[in-house]
Amino acid sequence: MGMDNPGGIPYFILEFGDELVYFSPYTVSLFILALVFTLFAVIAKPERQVDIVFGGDAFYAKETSLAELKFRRFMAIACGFASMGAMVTGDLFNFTLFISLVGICNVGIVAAVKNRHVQNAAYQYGIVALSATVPLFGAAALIAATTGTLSMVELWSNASLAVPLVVKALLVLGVMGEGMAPFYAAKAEMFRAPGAPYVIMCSLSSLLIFLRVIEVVLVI
Amino acid sequence: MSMWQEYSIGLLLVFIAAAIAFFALVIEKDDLHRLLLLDLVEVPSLGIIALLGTDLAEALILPGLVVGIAELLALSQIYVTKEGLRERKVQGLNIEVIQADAPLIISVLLICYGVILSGFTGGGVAGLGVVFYFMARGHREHFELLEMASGISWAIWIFAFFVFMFIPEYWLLALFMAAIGILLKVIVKMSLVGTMWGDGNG
Amino acid sequence: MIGYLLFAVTFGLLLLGIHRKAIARIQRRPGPPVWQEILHMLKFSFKSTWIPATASDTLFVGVVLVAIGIWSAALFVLLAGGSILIIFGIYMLHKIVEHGFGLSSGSPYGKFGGVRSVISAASEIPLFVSVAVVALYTQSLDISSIIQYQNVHGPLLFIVPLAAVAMYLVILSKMPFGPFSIVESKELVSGYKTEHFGVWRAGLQVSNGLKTYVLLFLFITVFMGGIPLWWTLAGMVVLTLSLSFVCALSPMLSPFDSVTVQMVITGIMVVYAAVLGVFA
Amino acid sequence: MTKKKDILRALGLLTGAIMLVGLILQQGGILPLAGYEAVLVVCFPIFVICVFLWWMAREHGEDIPFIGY
Repeated sequence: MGMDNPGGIPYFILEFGDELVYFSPYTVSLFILALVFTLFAVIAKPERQVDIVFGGDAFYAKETSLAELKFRRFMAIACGFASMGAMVTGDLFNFTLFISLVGICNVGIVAAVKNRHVQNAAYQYGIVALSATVPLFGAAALIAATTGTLSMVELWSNASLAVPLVVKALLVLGVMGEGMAPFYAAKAEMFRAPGAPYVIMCSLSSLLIFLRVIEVVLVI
Repeated sequence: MSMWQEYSIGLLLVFIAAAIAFFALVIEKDDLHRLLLLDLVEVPSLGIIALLGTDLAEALILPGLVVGIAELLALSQIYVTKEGLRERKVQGLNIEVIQADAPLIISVLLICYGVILSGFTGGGVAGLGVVFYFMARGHREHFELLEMASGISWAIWIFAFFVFMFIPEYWLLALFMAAIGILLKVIVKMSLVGTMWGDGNG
Repeated sequence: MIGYLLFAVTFGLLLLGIHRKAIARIQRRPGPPVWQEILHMLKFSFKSTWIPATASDTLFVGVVLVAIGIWSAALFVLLAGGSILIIFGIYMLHKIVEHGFGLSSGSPYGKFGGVRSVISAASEIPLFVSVAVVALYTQSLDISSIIQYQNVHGPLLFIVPLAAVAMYLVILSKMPFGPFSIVESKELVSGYKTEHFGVWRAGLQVSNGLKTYVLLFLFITVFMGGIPLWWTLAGMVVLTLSLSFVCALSPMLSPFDSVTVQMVITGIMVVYAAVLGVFA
Repeated sequence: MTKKKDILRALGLLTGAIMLVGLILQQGGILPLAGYEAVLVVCFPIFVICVFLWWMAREHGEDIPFIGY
């Protein structure tokens, strides 16, 4: 049993059996932002990153090849969809699945860049993201084991269901591992990869899932 | 109470396994070894889900497994690109026994048995048969055909679920459709494994 | 509402102008007139404008629209007494906007500004802690309930002063010329906004005005309660002047030091929240 | 170039009109306040940028060369 309506009163709850989706002012605003940035990724042409010699006049612009562009755009759109799903889902297991999808897509967006530093950063980040699935899925399974349900609405409306604090901490830890921009320094290296609308999806999705997990932890 | 105790013991074991795996990951410095160790890290997370011991757990393990494998594949791709291993030629399997006629008979038997079993398990068995067939006979590029079959069977499977949801009276039909759909889907996906040995060598 | 929106933009820019003027006077310079930031907005809007050849066109323009949009949404949520969590979310997303500004142009200066904006994300956690502490007392995240609580128990400023300090630091890290404003430091020309010139910069000014208005208004509302509008505006001016003193008298930290200091503050705040959580 | 400016002016006028209609509907009690605010959040940024782009200086024409102070 969590706090009353931390994200505002839900507008409506859409149920497909156990799978449920719910729209509160908070989740809707995050969803719309994910949507807007996904649209940017769909229609924007990539930037041509300019490298300069600091203190000098020499500069050159990097070009993004068409194949790379297509792949990264696909990954960025997938990442946008995954974060949109993570924003509005009302099912804890789906939430963790969407978050691990965001983790893979983040790696995919930067991994297409043929630059050794960027690839190394992406690889290290991928290792962190993959090992973060343990606390992430673990938390979802433990919630199911202690309360018998994975539905956030159920956990929120039924006062007798209490999720242990340790499990909440595990969930937050998992999300941090999957996509927490501020806590993973190598990601800054990833952000230097050229291709603006795609790279921005990395930081957007990690911030969005962080914002959502705060709400989830408060709700359950 | 005893169930709860068993669950706690299982949980403790899984967490010990996870801790060992994480410890190994921390002290290992070689990137390739870390990639291999990651699988060891992945398994406890499935273990925690499996400990639920209900139908729900079975339903949850599958997506968890898929996501885990996808991440692992993505990471190994990055590793290959990062280390510049792409130029290296992949050797095809060259096993004499497989090139004889015996695997053909085995594959026919397996496919028949798989079709009788139907569903996910049947798909696995029949798929194994098709793998044998491709390995024995070699293959020309039938990828488009396989992809199409896979797509259609997937559509049948999804359609069956819609029948379950909206017209539950026809559950028997939907059940058959789902069983056949998943059977074809798993066969096709597994047979792709049989065709994936190296480039250009049959 | 549209009138209020325009008022918020103008007043927010005026506050930024006061900020600049106060800093100048503290440093014994004449400084620009207080309405300089409003003039800036108008001046930039008349300038000839295009999209740089290296830029990612849609993102370059879209991020300006998003910047104005999210802060108008924040203003409306604040006025309607909605959930403070939404405003927190919008505040975090402003980071994405800064990142988008920096990355969309292709310019290395902008890019470095964007990357610095991402690594200084530690400055957001004190805000979350102060939100958590406030929620601990009022048992709700709705701004209207927080105002209700303060009508009964008196201003939260005197109940949880450290939470107010945390939020003050968060606002400080968003003020220009402050010790934590590494994203706009001069070695990066103008940081993330280097390449957004002309009309785009004018749009950015609009969103900056809104942002300043919303953040200061939020501080007054959460820690002083629902006082009349005139008093709130006066409080915002006083708050701006105090921020100007801090900004004028402290040097800008290096990126590494800035992040370290923010992390230390975050650590202290988390401990404070934990202590309050145990004993309250 | 003029064509682009016409589009921008039209877009600015359109979003301005939408906001005005929203205001009237809200005052008339037909549109709830939250709906009007949603309209504003979408239209206000577009309106601002379009108006700015519309009244901004010409892109062609001579610039005044810098001749020193």
